[in-house]
Amino acid sequence: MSRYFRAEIKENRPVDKSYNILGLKPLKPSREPEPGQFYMIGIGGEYDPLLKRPFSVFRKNSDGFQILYRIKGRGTLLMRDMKEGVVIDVLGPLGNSYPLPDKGQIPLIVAGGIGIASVFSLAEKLSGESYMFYGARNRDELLMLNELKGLAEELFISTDDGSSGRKGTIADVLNDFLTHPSPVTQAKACGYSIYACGPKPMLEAVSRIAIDKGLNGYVSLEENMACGVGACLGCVVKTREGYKRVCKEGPVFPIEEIVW
Amino acid sequence: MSRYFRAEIKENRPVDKSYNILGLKPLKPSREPEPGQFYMIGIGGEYDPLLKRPFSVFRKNSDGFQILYRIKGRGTLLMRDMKEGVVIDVLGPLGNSYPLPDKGQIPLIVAGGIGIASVFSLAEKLSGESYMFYGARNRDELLMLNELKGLAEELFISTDDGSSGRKGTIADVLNDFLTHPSPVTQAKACGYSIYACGPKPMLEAVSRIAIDKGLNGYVSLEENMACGVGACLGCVVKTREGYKRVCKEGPVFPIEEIVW
Amino acid sequence: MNLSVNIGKLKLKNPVMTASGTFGYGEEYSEFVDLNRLGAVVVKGLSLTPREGNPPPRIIETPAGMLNAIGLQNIGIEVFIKDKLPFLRQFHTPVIANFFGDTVEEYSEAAKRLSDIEDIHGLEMNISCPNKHAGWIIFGTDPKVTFEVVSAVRRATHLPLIVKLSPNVTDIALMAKVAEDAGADAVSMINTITGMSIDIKTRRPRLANMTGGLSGPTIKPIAVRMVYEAYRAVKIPIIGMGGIMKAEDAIEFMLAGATAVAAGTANFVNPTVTIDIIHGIESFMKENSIVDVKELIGALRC
Amino acid sequence: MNLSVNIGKLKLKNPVMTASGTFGYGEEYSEFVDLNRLGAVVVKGLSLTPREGNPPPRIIETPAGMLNAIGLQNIGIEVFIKDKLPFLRQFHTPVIANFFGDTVEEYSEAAKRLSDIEDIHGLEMNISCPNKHAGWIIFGTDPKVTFEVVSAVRRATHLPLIVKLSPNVTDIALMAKVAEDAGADAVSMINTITGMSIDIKTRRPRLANMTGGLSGPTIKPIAVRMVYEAYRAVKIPIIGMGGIMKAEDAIEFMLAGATAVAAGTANFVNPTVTIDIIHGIESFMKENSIVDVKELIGALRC
Ligand SMILES: Cc1cc2nc3c(=O)[nH]c(=O)nc-3n(C[C@H](O)[C@H](O)[C@H](O)COP(=O)(O)OP(=O)(O)OC[C@H]3O[C@@H](n4cnc5c(N)ncnc54)[C@H](O)[C@@H]3O)c2cc1C
Ligand SMILES: Cc1cc2nc3c(=O)[nH]c(=O)nc-3n(C[C@H](O)[C@H](O)[C@H](O)COP(=O)(O)OP(=O)(O)OC[C@H]3O[C@@H](n4cnc5c(N)ncnc54)[C@H](O)[C@@H]3O)c2cc1C
Ligand SMILES: Cc1cc2nc3c(=O)[nH]c(=O)nc-3n(C[C@H](O)[C@H](O)[C@H](O)COP(=O)(O)O)c2cc1C
Ligand SMILES: Cc1cc2nc3c(=O)[nH]c(=O)nc-3n(C[C@H](O)[C@H](O)[C@H](O)COP(=O)(O)O)c2cc1C
Ligand code: FES
Ligand code: FES
Repeated sequence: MSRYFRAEIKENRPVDKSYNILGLKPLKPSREPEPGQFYMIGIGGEYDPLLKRPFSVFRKNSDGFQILYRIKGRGTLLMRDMKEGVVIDVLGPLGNSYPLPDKGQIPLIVAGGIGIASVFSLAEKLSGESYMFYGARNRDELLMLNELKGLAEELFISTDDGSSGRKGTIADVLNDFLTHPSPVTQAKACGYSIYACGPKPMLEAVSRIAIDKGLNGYVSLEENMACGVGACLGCVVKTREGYKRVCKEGPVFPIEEIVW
Repeated sequence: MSRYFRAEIKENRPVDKSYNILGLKPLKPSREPEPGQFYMIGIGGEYDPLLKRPFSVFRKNSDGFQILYRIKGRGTLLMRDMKEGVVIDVLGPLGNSYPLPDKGQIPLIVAGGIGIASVFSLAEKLSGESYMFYGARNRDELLMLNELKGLAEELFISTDDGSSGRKGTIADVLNDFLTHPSPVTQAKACGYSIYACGPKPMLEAVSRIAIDKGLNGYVSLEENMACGVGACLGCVVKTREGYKRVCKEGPVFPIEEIVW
Repeated sequence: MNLSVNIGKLKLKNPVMTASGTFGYGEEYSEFVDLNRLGAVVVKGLSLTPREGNPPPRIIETPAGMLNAIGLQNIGIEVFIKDKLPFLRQFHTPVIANFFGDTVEEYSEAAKRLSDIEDIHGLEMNISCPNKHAGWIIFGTDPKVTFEVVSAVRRATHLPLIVKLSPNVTDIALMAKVAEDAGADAVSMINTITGMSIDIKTRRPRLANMTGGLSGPTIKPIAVRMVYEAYRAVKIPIIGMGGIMKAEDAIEFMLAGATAVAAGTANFVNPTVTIDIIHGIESFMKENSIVDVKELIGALRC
Repeated sequence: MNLSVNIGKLKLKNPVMTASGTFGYGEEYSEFVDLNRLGAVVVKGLSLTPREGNPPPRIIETPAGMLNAIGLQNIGIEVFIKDKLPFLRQFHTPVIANFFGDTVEEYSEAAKRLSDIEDIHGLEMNISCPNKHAGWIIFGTDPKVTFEVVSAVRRATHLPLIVKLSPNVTDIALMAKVAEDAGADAVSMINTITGMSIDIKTRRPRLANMTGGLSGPTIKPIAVRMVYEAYRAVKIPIIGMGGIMKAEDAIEFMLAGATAVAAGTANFVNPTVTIDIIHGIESFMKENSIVDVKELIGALRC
């Protein structure tokens, strides 16, 4: 089963002003993605844009899989205009995935903004056992709230402007949760395991909290990519053991490894 | 009325395997094109393809105008995929146009292949007075035959493979016509005026015939273009008075001017 | 909000000019662009006597760019003065005459002739031309030859003198410095990069002239780097160009060190691009509370 | 139909290789490409000791191309031999080790060390690296320094020696000649062209390293021209690269004078591109009744 395949666009629908869901059906058998893995998606145009774009697997479905993407720059702008039925080049699933929590550990999933795309399928996999923390700039940028409701034991929300949930950062909400755990969680917990995906400052804040509280956990990182398969050394991040490739040793890294 | 405007695609339909008609509706008032003039058509993609493509005005219609184009390289391949409703950049009408025949002169219109796109509206304008010679590689590449029928006094056809009309080149057909004129044309003619558009070898053959027979006439030429407005000096052809710009002094040149 | 910049003693109302050879003699684009709005109009390269140029095909498209081999076709200085300059005189926008020669003497003579003419406000010398006296090697690729020809032209003109550098060199900063030392008031960069394309069906070069000059978005990263290198080497202003398609690109060149910019190939893609760039710079300045466009020059943070 | 070509005494079963730094150590693409099918595998540039490379961001996209500033990160020769070469040994495809150093001595030593190893079939020396002993000026831009370092490496190895030329020079033909005179068995060209890109919002370079190397379709016209210029200057074979995305591009390089070709950036866009190119060359040969691929080398008609 090759990780390089052509896939038909089954859907490409807006879920918000600047977010779309792209549903892809691989035209030949392809590997099952694990939560945290990603795909390199080919965008039309002959040589401009040239490079494929990396996107996390959002959800698997009967056709194949979906990605949830933010319209950000020229690549994703062109992606928005891709029509159903069009066939595109895809590479993946790539990278590692979120390790499951040890037995008895309570998974705490922390998503900032479009980071939700990466952890959504993890929440699905943990089938209701996780506590989820989801922050966004404002109410409009909170995506998939209905779908999320059933997915976690509890869902905490924050927005930068207070238009939904708590006003402030989601790292603050996590910190409060850990500082004042509810009796229920306290009773259940043989510790926590954190899974965070989102903008860098958020990941750094979450990491600091985890280290402070002596919790282990994982962050999913982003870096500009060319190859996606570990060949170009383009996508490195600084770790305690030197530079590591987001596309190969990552995108999921143990919190204590990263040098911010 | 600016010659640089945005236009909506009203139709983009195949008329044959490798030929399409593109109907454009200028979004603001634009100038009326004359037969022989052309437009520079912007093709999507950010910077690749970069340059606009030149196409003759094929027909005017109530929306605006149409072009008839052959799918040739990467630009026209992308054009084929442009959808109705999409808005594109257009520059034109550009260049000069076919001068009308002197009083009493019989216009002989000679088209080779996609050259038909340029002379079609001339035939329309001459409303049935012209004799038309139209050659193509084979039967399939003879376009718009139905529409052409009413347009000319008489329509002569040739194909390289003899699959329709006479087998051979359209220049040969023209030569025969001029060598053995019918009593009707002979009676009418205060001379002929030739209008030719098509591949270079055909234009050269037609020009030789015209010069041989002492007839005046015009050829419409093609050359790679960048600006379309006479600024880059990219599109020159050799004339008796030195290089001239196809986009500005042309595309229509008196036959005797061209140095083949 | 101040958009004006100076190129030597030449004051431009804004930093946006046209790149030589891509804007004809101004007239060709005057139906799309109010020439009065431009910082300056730089005309197609002129020589003492008319030049025929290369046979066609002269241009071909490449990924995100184009190759041209016009071969410096031009009507010659005298015809320019008689037939083209009167049109440009109607506008209150500086006219910069781009020119070249086959020998040092031709360069000087051309500069002298152009300097006599009222309403030519500056000279841009194109040194990406072969030197007849030196085996047709490009004037702009040998520092000694560059120094010689620029010095000669400097002596021949009192007009603001811009030296247009060739990018086909190992050390652009050195070439900029040589131009400065020889008396240039400014350098402009980059001219086109030599390239080639072959039709594999016919096995022939796709340009009749074999090689041509690469321009357009494709060369922008190289051009920006060269402006940045030159900026650290010289004190005279730099006019930046090479693939500028929009205001953001123009600002990028200014941050790298350009005092003014020129749009070239972009005119072919969008005939109103120069005006769009001026508007775009204005909007950027408003959004970022920049009162003087000069604040952008070399304002790259490292 | 014969597709084989020779690079010095090295026989390749076909002219299609991988460009150093774009194909990792072969392993990374082995799930997409049968390495046995390739003309040769050229691995990521190696140095005597491991290198950390530059901080991220290391790559950004440009129109029809990309800039990279990996900074020659590599695991070092010893780890390569121990951990990566055993994998490559499984295939009957020549392995070419790309390498570099900070000094002439490091270059020689690296060449010596690599030459001791069985199953390294050729060396490609990257001279687009700064010379520690000469103010960090690039080895490959000064003919004298180039001659010195290539001569030294030549003395240090019996393996076929390919010198990878830098395109950031005025006269590529001269540099190719210098490499030939210093004993190179072949030259490969082009390495990336130095470029830069600035984020106008932050006013910072978009690469942490300020400048980077431009690659991809955008540089093809420049690369083809350089191969053509070098072909007329040297007798040793040329390995052509720079923006090769498909068989047509590879053939274009061969017509310009390349004996073999390499795909670089194209691997990122299409991981099976090398195989696609081999197939495409075969089809082209069939359609045009070409029995030996060597007929294409330098077969440009002028
Ligand atoms: C492992 C991984 C998973 C990702 N998952 C998702 C996801 O599920 N949904 C989503 O919306 N986005 C995701 N991203 C970010 C997404 O790749 C970028 O938003 C996208 O590439 C932007 O492309 P553009 O052309 O619109 O933007 P531009 O800024 O125009 O892109 C220019 C170049 O920069 C690169 N680039 C820009 N932003 C990023 C970024 N944040 N990370 C990596 N490269 C970037 C592009 O790939 C391109 O090469 C992920 C990134 C990584 C590395
Ligand atoms: C005045 C004029 C009128 C024309 N009218 C028509 C028309 O009505 N219908 C039609 O089908 N074609 C017409 N053509 C030809 C048409 O412009 C080309 O077929 C088209 O540009 C090919 O683009 P491409 O990207 O598909 O081909 P490619 O070969 O990929 O194009 C590469 C480059 O070469 C240029 N080019 C390629 N072929 C030609 C050509 N024959 N003439 C000029 N430039 C070319 C392209 O514009 C582009 O810049 C006309 C050309 C001119 C100059
Ligand atoms: C068709 C064409 C003609 C040109 N003619 C000249 C010229 O006569 N003199 C000159 O100095 N530069 C000439 N140039 C170079 C441009 O002025 C400019 O330096 C170069 O194209 C890079 O800018 P761009 O990428 O914005 O086009 C020409 C460029 C093109 C594309
Ligand atoms: C990410 C990246 C890394 C590279 N690393 C090296 C290297 O280590 N040594 C080397 O000689 N060339 C290196 N190159 C240059 C390529 O081998 C090649 O010469 C250049 O990219 C042009 O070819 P392309 O346009 O096909 O990529 C690298 C190129 C890229 C894009
Ligand atoms: S993207 Fe190439 S190594 Fe990660
Ligand atoms: S296309 Fe520019 S002069 Fe004709």
